[in-house]
Amino acid sequence: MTFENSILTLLTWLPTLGAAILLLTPKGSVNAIRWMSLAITLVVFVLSLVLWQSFDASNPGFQFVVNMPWIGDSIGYRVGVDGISVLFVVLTALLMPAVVLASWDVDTRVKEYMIVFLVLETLMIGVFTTLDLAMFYVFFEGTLLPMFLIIGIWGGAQRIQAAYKFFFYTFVGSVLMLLAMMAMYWDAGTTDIIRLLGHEFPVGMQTWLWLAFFASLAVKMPMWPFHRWLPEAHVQAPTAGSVILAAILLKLGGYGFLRFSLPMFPEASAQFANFVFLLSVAAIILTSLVALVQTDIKKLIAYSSVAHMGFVTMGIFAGNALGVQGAMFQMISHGIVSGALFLCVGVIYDRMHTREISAYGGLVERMPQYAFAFMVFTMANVGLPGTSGFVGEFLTMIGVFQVNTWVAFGAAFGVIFSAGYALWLYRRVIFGALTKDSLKGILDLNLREKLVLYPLIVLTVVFGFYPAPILDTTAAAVDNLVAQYATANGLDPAVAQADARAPLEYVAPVEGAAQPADDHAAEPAAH
Amino acid sequence: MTLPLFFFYVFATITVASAFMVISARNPVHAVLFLILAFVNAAGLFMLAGAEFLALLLIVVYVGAVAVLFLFVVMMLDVDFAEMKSGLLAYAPVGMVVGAILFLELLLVAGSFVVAPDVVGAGGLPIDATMDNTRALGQVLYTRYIFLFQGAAAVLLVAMIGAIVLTLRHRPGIKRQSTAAQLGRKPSETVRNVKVQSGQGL
Amino acid sequence: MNSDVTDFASLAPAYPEMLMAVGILVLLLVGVVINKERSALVSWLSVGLLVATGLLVILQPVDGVVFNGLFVADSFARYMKVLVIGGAGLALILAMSNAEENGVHKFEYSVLALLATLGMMVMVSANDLMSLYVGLELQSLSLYVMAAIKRDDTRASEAGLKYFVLGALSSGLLLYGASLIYGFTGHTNLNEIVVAIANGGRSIGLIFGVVFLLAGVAFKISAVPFHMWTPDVYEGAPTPVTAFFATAPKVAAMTLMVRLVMDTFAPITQDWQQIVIFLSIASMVLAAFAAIGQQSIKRLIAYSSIGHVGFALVGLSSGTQVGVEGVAIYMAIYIAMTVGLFACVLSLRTDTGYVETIDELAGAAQTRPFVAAIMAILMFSLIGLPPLAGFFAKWHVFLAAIEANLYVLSVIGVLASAISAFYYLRVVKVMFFDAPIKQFAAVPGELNIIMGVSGFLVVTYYFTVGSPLASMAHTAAGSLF
Amino acid sequence: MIIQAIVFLPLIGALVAGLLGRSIGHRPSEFITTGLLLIAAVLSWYVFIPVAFGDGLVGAAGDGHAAVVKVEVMRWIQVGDMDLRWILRVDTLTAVMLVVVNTVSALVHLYSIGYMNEDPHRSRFFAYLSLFTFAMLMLVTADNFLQMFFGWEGVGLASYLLIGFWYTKPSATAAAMKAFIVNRVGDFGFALGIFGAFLVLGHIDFDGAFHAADEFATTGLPVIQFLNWQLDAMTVVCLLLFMGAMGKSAQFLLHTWLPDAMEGPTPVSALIHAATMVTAGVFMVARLSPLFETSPFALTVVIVIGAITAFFAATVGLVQNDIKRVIAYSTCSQLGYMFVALGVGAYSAGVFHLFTHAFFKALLFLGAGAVIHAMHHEQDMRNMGGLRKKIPITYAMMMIGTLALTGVGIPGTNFGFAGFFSKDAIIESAYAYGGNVGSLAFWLLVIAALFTSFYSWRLVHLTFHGSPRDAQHAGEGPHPDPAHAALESHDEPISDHGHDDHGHHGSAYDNAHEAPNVMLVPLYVLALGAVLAGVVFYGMFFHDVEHIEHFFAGSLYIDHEIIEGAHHVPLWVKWSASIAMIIGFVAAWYMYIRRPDMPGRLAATNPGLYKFLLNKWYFDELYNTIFVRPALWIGNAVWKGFDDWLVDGKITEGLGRRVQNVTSWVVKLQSGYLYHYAFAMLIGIAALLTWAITAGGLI
Amino acid sequence: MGLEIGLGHYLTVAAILFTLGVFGIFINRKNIIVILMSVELILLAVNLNFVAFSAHLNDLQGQVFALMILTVAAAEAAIGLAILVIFYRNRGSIAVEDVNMMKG
Repeated sequence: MTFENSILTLLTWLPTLGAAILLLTPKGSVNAIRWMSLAITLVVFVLSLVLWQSFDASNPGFQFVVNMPWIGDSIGYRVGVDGISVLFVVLTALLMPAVVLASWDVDTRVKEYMIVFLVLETLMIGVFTTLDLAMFYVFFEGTLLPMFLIIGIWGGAQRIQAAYKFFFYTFVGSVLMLLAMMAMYWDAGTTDIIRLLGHEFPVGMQTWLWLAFFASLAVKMPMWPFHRWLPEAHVQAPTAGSVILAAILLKLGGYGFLRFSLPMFPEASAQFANFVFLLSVAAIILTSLVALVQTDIKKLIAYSSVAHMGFVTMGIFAGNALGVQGAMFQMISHGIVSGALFLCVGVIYDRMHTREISAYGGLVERMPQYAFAFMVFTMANVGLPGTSGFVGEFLTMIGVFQVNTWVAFGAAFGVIFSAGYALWLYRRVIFGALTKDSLKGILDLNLREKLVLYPLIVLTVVFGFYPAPILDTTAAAVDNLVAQYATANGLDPAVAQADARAPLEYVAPVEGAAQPADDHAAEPAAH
Repeated sequence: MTLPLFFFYVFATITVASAFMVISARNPVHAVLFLILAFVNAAGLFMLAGAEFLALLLIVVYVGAVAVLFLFVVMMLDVDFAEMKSGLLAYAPVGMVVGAILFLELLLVAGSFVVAPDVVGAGGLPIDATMDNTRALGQVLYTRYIFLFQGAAAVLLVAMIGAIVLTLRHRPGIKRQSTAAQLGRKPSETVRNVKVQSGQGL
Repeated sequence: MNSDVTDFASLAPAYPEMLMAVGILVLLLVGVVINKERSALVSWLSVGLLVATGLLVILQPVDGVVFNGLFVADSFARYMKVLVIGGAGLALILAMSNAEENGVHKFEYSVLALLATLGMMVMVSANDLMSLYVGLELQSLSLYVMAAIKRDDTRASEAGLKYFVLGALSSGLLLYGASLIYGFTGHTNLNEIVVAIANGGRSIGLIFGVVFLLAGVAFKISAVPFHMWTPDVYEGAPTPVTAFFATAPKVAAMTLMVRLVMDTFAPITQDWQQIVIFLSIASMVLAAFAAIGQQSIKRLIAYSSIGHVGFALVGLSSGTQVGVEGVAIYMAIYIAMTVGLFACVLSLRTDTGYVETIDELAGAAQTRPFVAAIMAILMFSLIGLPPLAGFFAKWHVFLAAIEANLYVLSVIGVLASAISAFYYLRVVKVMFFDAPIKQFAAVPGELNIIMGVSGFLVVTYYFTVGSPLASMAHTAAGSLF
Repeated sequence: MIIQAIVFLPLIGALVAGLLGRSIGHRPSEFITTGLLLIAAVLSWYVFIPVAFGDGLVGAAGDGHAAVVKVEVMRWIQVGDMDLRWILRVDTLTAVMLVVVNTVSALVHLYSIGYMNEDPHRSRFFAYLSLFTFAMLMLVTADNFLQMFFGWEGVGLASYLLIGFWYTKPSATAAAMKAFIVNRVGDFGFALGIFGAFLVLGHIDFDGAFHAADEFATTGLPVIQFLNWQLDAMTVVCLLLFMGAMGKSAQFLLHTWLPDAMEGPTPVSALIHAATMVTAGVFMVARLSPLFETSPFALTVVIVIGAITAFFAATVGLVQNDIKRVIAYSTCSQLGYMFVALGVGAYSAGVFHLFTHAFFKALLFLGAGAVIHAMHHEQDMRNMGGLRKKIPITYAMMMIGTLALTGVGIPGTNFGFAGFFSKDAIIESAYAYGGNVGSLAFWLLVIAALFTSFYSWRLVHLTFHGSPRDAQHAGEGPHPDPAHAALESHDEPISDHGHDDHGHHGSAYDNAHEAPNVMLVPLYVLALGAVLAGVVFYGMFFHDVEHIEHFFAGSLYIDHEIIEGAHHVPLWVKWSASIAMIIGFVAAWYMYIRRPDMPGRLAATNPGLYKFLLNKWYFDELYNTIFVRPALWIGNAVWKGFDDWLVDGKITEGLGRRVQNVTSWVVKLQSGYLYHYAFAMLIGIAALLTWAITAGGLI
Repeated sequence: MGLEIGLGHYLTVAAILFTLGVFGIFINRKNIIVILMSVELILLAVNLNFVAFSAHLNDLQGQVFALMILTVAAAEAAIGLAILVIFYRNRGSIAVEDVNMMKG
């Protein structure tokens, strides 16, 4: 048991161990349960930082690998992280203490609550650390179980329908992916992801595999139009559930695309790229517009999540370093920002027990610190430069612009609409006169809430100005991935690395005369 | 037409006809009686096929025991036949069609029976023409098929246990014969000598 | 093949059955002799007998065909016998708590269960159509009686009656098939039938025989459309009896199914494959839909078991060794889950009796958290949600189907499992999301243990039994190829 | 270190005032931010003076001279070939902007100490101001597109925060939102422009991009597939970039936010919406002049849009009643001038106007602020009048500003206010550009100059001359549309921020008082600039080509022809602007002093035109109809129609219902009757038999 | 046996009996006993098949099988009737339509 081969196992299973300890703790000692959960999640977080610190970013391959086959070459205990997955582990570990803190006031079935969350943490980390196809599915799908309970037991009034919807959407998609994984196993003779990455699937087969994976991942992302479960799940879930859902669980989809669709089915990915672009742009534009007319805070943020995930899918399937890096960054950033936004909603929900936008207004009067925090996250959500939200959006768009200008053009509308709904929300909730009697006695952030939100503010801003810790970590792995993808599709890998000038055509210098078609180009500019 | 064939047709016709009556008779007692008739004629068919032991067994066991058991139960249950609903079901035509399909397919089998010549006589247990049927069966039943024999015994045991456990009732308040008590009685306990005065009574 | 049955040592492969048979007779005597009020003794002795037989099965030194080809002992049979015996033993233990109330307090119950188990063992080891039939009937007749054993209960007797009538019909179908196969191959011995089919090729009669025979077996595993008895019988029979029905007999019948199609009918794989696929799809789909409409827990479990048979048949449909492994693993996991499930059901008693409908489970998570947790775990496992055992069961069978390129079947299967999630989740929902309405009585200790073990195995399957089970299944399946 | 200090001192101030403001109190926050800004301003001049009057930029290390000084702060985004760093780039253009930004900002800070004296959230206000300054400095010191975009959006944010500073006022928060979103529309283009530039030029830093653009001279212009058209790449890129500039600089079509932005406190208007932020677009085009020069078509668009804006905003300015809105439209109009200058190739003239405009427009706004301050937050000019006597210093300052704005000066000489030099330079350049576009631009600008003069004097007359027309003195003032007037300008900030109450309305005039010194000092300084900026810097920006080239040292594209041409236009052209100015002045004098009843009558006789102008050509309504409402409608339709009805109701729940249907059907099959069960088995076996023999090919 | 009685004859008779038995089960609404008798008809058909095949194949196994079937069928009948009896005791009826407490 060296550090190398035990750190990931430890990270993955420590929360479950914690859950087991909690299981033995008397139900009544609520405070002990809370503190223990916090301690466990903090330890995991520290461990994740250690992992990140000792991660060699220049190595594009997997690190901290453990490989133990289980039955034949299927379903083995294989773990390892590369640049693409390591940050998700850190993100998960980062948000869990925040979630535990945010749940401090939960007083129904606290023990079960914490156990479920800790188990969920294991599953989430497991998804990112496992290097076995089948185990990936196990963790991926396993997250359904605790999340179903979280929504169903601790959720709002319509929780049951929401929980069901959440469950079925994701489950139906995933089972098809399961079949695809089996087909991959038979084709490659192993479920070892490392070996699968080196395996070339027949092109005809790739199409089907890709579609099956898409069925699952698109729902998980969620991509438009498979997103319908998300707003409801978010609205009904307790704060902590929403946070985890938005921050981590949605990323499973993106991670899946990066881990499987792109590298393992490159031809199919290229084939379907336009399809994904179409859905991504539809997500960005349409769900942004839908967000614009929401009356429920959580629903609005949920819809905005869908829109932001559109950037992720778009970036991933741009297939170049900019796009993929952008997508990676966008996912991490969205994890922090949307998580924080849901935490913010939780803060006022805890006080007022309503999520209706119209029930609020003028909060800045009584809650200036809250208003500040909310402003930072709103701006990050809008994608303001200097916040982490910007970097991802920018990179994905610039990446996709090189592949397809239509898509970038459509996606750029997101820049406008996101400002629309986010500021509208902010205006209605935070600004205005504090006239509602119910709000008169509302209190500003308490110490616990500050402890949760302030670090996230710092991260949001720091990663906006200095995204290098994230980008550097992912760079080698992404470059490798992109080069593979390009090679498989018969492109020059160098092009994919970013310098996309190669495909440009040149005309001989023509004096002055503008081409007639320019009028059309001017049209969008005129609006 | 040879005699066996004639008998075949007679037995077959009566079997089929009585089988039809079994399922169509309105009175269950009649049904049982027709069942007996069918069994007896089937035994004739068995006989024609050379399975003498089975033919007799059919009559002895089935007609003698099983059918009578049926009859017994029918009588015992004392069902009010007047209340029995009659008539075919609403979906009888569909049933007929399905039944007809099934029947036709079975006929197809009967018609298409072509056995490769090497199968005939190549079975696991060729019939020894020199030995009579009962003897032949008896020889294999306790040796070669001892396992089946024991298994069948177990089945019968189950039937026994089952019938008892399901139907045996110890009704309270019913007077039963107690042999031990009867045998253990002494005259002193039961017999009292009384001198009866004539013309007075007790 | 005329081995000398008087040579006791040569019968070594059949020792477990012999032990069982003798033990049953002894127990019958014990039961008759001792006071009937103390049937618990017989029950425990029965469990002991099962354990002993099970050990003998595991330790059985010799494989081989005995009784002139009527009986075969191979590793597949051994694996399945262990499952049968385990299921039967656990079902017997389940029957002990509140036996009186359930109507299973008579000592004959244990004896019948043992006889049924003996029948199943004969089925599992059957190597001849005749021994197959005898074993099947031994099992079936015992089960008919067991279904109706609570003889004063209207529903139990109705269950028994339905089971009996339909069972008799299915026996007729099976026999008709057996007669056709006999007629068209000239043999009743399975090994010789293979040879005859391989030499003689297909014919209508043979195929019809196969269809009838498989239909008869399909009835026993309650595959659609031969499943109709299942919900009614499961509901009507006393719960411990249902537990018994849902476990051991299914394994035995499934074994029969596997042995017949994989071994005996291997030369005509294409023909039976169609049938098995049909049965599989019909079972999965119909069960998924029908179960949604259920109120009674036992009916729900009935449909669930129908569905699971469908899933197991997915593995069988592939016609490969991997498929057989999948079936073997599936049945093992199915037994573990089902026994646990019945333990849960049996431990939820209110002052008015056993919980019958799903709605009565409301809020069980708060009043009986342990039972509810186990039940929820089992429900999730039955859905096939990772990381629980049920997922791995499905993994193995679908893996086989995919290998055999049965994509349509697989897709239908996984979609059916998604639909089936609907009703499993409802149980979880009622227990966890709804407010409690009833108080539950204390749970008997042995049920707690069974639930705990079942839950533990289901949760930790991947780490504990998964790998050894898979290798055992591998060995078992290997003996058929 | 100087450059870092210039850029980051405001940030420090912002952080201190913003994060610690509550604990250290308002007064220290004000002093710290203002003090830091003053230091930054001084340092800016320290950097600028050698550029303007010496040999050029003092190198980063303080030794030697350089055209460009770059200071790397840290890495930013590095992906693949893209290497973005935070680099502060200072060249002449930047130095000019540094001076403008920091000077005005420092003065506005100072002024705000007085103006915001009684606001309970002052430290927040100062934090925002400093934050804005920081963002603006980042914008002007940008070394790459993205850093510029950062500053671009940063000023947008600060603008949003400042406009919405009085958050309890619904109109303010609405205006803030509007400003941000309309700017975002521009940013939509800007962002795409950046993407395009990166694609076409392969570099995202300016030097690399310019270098690549230079290479087109030899390689030929690239063509890209944008949307479905095969287009000249540089035109596409420049037009997209210009769209960003249009948004930020409130050019025609994207101008709607600027007048509304006047809901913010007046110092904000002075700083952001007059002197600095709105000129970011101009700065951007100037900065990217090497790129724009590759696309004549894009430049033509710049000219046309600029000219239209100049004209359009001037027309609207004619009839506005809110003192700040008049100035706002004036700003809009002046920005149009600058763009015309850029478009015709006289970049230096555009920057020159930017430079001078900053002084006099800030002066005007601050003056207006002083008026508003004096009138207890009354902004409607119809309620003013005769203030000359009450607040003479303010009056004087406003006069200077007006003179500078209208461009008073003697053509052909070096006598004139700041605006005179820069505006004339632009008008002459436009004429020199020639062609249809040039003529159009020239005439529109001249007319706009006339209007400028008119509305500027109208403002002065209405505010300072004549007799008081506030509520107590009302009756004689023209109230062509009282209902509208009430709507327009009585959305007062609610009382807690200022010292006025509704009760004060009646005596606003009587209570009018001169602003405190802390507010007046900035006015003096700006007035100095408004008077002298033209005279002093004319040489560097426009006088002769060599001087210009030396001054800008390559930081701008310099079109020799156009500058030469501008200096050699016919005399009538040189006089045209001044004549227009005079006509405007006379008209204003006649209508507001001589015949004060005339505007009302004019409005009454031409109600259509009046309403058209008063309602700003109905742009808000138009946009509301064609953008906002459809967007909301689509949002609702997609939500209710697609998500809720189709996906949820029909598909998801529809599937659920289908499942229930199937279930009830299946459950009915399980009828409980033995014969049904047997029947099912029978059907099953019959089906299987049939299937087996047909599929098996046996019959 | 005489060759003139072909196997087909027997199989046909068996098929008719089988069909009648099957038909008797599901067409009958009156009486469960009749159903039990139908089962006996089916078994009779099977036995007929076995005997016929046995004769045709000149193989005794068929007869052994038939023997087993006879034995087991007797046991089955006994159990069936026992169940019927307790059902009658509980319900007071053996009408097929009354066997309908559980459904769905």
